[in-house]
Amino acid sequence: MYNDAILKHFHEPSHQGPLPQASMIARVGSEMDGRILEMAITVEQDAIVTARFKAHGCPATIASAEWVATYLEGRSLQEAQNFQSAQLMASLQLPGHKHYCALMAEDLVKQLTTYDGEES
Amino acid sequence: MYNDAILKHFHEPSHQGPLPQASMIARVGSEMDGRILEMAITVEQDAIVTARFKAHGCPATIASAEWVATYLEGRSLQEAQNFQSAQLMASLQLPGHKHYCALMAEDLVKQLTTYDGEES
Amino acid sequence: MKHPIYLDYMATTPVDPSVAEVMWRYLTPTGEFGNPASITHVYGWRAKEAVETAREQVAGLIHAEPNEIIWTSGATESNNLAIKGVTEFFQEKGKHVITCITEHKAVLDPCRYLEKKGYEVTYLPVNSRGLINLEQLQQAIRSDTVLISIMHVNNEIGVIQDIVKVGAIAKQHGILFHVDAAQSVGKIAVDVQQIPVDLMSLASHKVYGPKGIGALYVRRKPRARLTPQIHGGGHELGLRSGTLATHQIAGMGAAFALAQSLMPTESIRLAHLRDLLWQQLAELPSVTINGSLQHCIPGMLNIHVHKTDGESLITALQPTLAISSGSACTSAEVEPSYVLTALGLTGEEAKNSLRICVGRYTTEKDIMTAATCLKEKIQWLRGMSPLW
Amino acid sequence: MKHPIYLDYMATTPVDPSVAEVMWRYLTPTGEFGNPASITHVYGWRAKEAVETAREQVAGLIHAEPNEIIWTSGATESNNLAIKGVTEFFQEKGKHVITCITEHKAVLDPCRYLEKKGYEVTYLPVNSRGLINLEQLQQAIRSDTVLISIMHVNNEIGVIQDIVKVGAIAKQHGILFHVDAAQSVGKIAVDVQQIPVDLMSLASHKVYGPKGIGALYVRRKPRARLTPQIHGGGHELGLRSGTLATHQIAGMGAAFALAQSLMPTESIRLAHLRDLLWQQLAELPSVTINGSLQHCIPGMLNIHVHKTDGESLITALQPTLAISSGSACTSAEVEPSYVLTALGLTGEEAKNSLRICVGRYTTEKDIMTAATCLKEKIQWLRGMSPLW
Ligand SMILES: Cc1ncc(COP(=O)(O)O)c(C=O)c1O
Ligand SMILES: Cc1ncc(COP(=O)(O)O)c(C=O)c1O
Repeated sequence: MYNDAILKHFHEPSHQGPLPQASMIARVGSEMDGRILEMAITVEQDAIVTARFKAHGCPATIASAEWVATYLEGRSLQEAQNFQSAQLMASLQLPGHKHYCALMAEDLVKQLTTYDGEES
Repeated sequence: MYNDAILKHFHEPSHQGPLPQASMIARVGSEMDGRILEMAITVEQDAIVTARFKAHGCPATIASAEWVATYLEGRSLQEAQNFQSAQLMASLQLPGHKHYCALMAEDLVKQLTTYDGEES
Repeated sequence: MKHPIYLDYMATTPVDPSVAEVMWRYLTPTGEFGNPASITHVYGWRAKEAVETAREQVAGLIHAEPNEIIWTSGATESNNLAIKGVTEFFQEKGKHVITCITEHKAVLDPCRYLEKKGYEVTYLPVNSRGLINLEQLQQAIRSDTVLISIMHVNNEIGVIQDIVKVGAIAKQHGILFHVDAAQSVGKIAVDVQQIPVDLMSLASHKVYGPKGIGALYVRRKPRARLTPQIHGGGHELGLRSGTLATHQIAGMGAAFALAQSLMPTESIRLAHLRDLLWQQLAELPSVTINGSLQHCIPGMLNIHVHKTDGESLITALQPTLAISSGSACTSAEVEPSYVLTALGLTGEEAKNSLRICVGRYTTEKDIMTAATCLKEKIQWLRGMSPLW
Repeated sequence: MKHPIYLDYMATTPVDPSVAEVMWRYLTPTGEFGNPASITHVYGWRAKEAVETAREQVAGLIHAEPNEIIWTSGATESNNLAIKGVTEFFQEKGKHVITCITEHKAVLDPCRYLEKKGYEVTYLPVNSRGLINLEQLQQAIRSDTVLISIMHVNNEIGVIQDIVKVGAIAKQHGILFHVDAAQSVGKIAVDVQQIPVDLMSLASHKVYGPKGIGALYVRRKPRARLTPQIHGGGHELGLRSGTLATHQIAGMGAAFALAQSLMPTESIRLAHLRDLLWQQLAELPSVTINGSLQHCIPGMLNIHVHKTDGESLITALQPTLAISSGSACTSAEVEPSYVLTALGLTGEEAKNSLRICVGRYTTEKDIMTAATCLKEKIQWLRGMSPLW
């Protein structure tokens, strides 16, 4: 039984789906683990304009994906780089056994915002 | 939970009490046993006119006393001598663990009807 | 047949109508009928909520923490779980148990079972008032004693043991202390903060809750350790498996909450009714009290009607009064009560005794009817007895 | 919150309103609230009558004799009593037990407990349809085998074991045979005259009766011997002590009688509803059945929704449908079902499975709503999944 914050993000996500014009795409998790988070963003002048996720996993995973996508949109890459899992844990009040969702999200955002010289 | 026959005889006996003019009195059982049956009768011309009992014991004991008193009244001593516990068992439908009441009653009637030369 | 006046509240109590209403909510298709272990839907969540509310209510009545309450199917199972669970857990430590000769069968029979398995059990005697002797308890304690089990209130004579003192002795020796409180909780104040008790058996159907549900209080600090006796799924912190019966638990909770709020007034009222009845019966010659009113819970009266057959008296009373000669039993034949003989009565005297207990639905008018009827039937039986 | 459509009838069922009415009669001060063990008054007699009527009703459904029915607090306790009771009674004869890997925890946990006490337990595997292999059973039998315990119907996949054949093998070797029939009785025909079974666990709350009551069938001819596990007063022929919960027992009796009369029509209706649902779901790609409809009780459907997280699916369905991913459980974390992994599914596949069970109050309209919702949510989740 999840809390309302998680449930709301899970039941009514608005950032799911493909993003054909993506500037960057990152992915964490695996099918074996039972959870995958994929995030695609478009970036204009160092600012994230659009974020779209694909997710497979538990409701907290999907809610986290939605939360992160919302979080990313409108932020600069630098700002986003400072994202920490604790913010997500607090905002969605993730229960202890779901903290891994936030850690996955942190990994994901790191991947996205740590420009490695090549656009993916 | 006793059957109706026993309960009727127990709840509404009409032959209890003393019999001042008794021709004969008999008694079986003891306080230690937890049951005593006492029967007094008046006899006229070899016929039992009145029978009155005193009883201490379980409902089946008291019901048996009442039944026997009713049985005795109006019978000749000879007839009464033939009384057998089975009659009482059948009539009151005494359950197995209450058969001893009928056996006591048989003893009692034997004592009463076996004239020993002296009136008590 | 119009029902007689019920004066057998120690055997069982009716479910309070308000409690029955609570139970009803958790039964039918339109109610909260879910399995409290169903974690994936609202039916399960609501049932679980009800269970936890009830746990708070039951804990509340004895001043325990909710997580110290383990649901069982009744005080019989609670006693079994406590006695067999503790002895099994501590089997390496020792195989000696101390209890009392006037305990309920639900304590004595598990003890007999332990004896068959090589345990030794000391059965403390009681005095004529039904109380154990604390010095004898002290003396009975051995280095291999693992459990002391003493009931709080006796179910036949209502006597209250001094479990605070018993608990202190147990604690002093580091021995676990179990109390069968089936007949005390809800009737007199019970506070596990004040009583050094480790395990306490609770019954619902003696406190106007449903039959078939009970609980075992298991102290957390210091933690009382015991081996579960029913396995399968690990419900109740692993101590008692099996689907939780929501309506039963909710009923027990509601009944305990109600008992808590009514106790101050009810205990006075019931003591008054009992005293009123005794006042009337004391007018008869050779009627005496078994046990002692001084150490007795309110509402309870066990009398010895001298030289007057108990079964006949009960049967004579049947159309008017529902009472018993001792504990509710399972056999057809009337056995003399081992509790009464332990007080020093002979078998015959025990058989000529009545247990009369008033309760929540007993009125003063009932008591007057009962007194009249009792006096009348005692006199009637004595009138036809050769002993009088 | 309006309650979702209940499709978790294997976890528990609501009490049929007519059964709840019966229960109500044995609760309040104006009802027959007596203790069935109170032999001295009409309150007790009426309660006892109700208990014996219910015993006939429960016996009737499985074609047993009333004196072969022992009341317990539920199938968990029945399983414990059977398994621990038989092994304790025959401890001198041998210490080997045979059961099956997909049994309910209420069988497996007592077996684990036995293992700790020095017993050996053989856990038979099952094939992909959930069925045990009778040859493997034959081979598992040893000279010191004292008990075979095989469930009739599995609580997660609904598969029906051939207990007639298992019983024949047990009989041939003179080994006692226990069946956990919690999920079969009342749903499919069970006749102990036809099944060579010695002990059978029965549950009330899977058959529209109350939770917290159950029974153990104990064959009389030839007599199945076992040691009681709850002591105290010698109720139930000495096999199970404790005050009988009249309303619970009367409820179970009424529920069983009702199940008997409804079974012919209900089993057809439920099979139809299940088939209807499956027909709809089969339209989706990569949705498969766990177990086999061929060996399944009516009303039951366990599906594997490939590459689609089970917990998310259940959560997405929550506002509309109440279903579960397996058996009702006691922990917060979703564990993959050991029943499904025993069929050969991986942990992930097991987690992506749903147990859907229709029941007495499910309508065809409910099924249409359920099918639509299931299809929609599966597609929605797959739509946002990187795996699709
Ligand atoms: C097959 C099976 N056995 C035993 C049980 C346990 O029975 P109860 O719920 O009565 O404790 C259940 C259900 O929970 C079950 O499905
Ligand atoms: C003191 C005492 N202990 C235990 C029990 C047994 O409890 P239950 O009736 O819940 O089985 C009773 C009553 O029957 C009792 O009076």
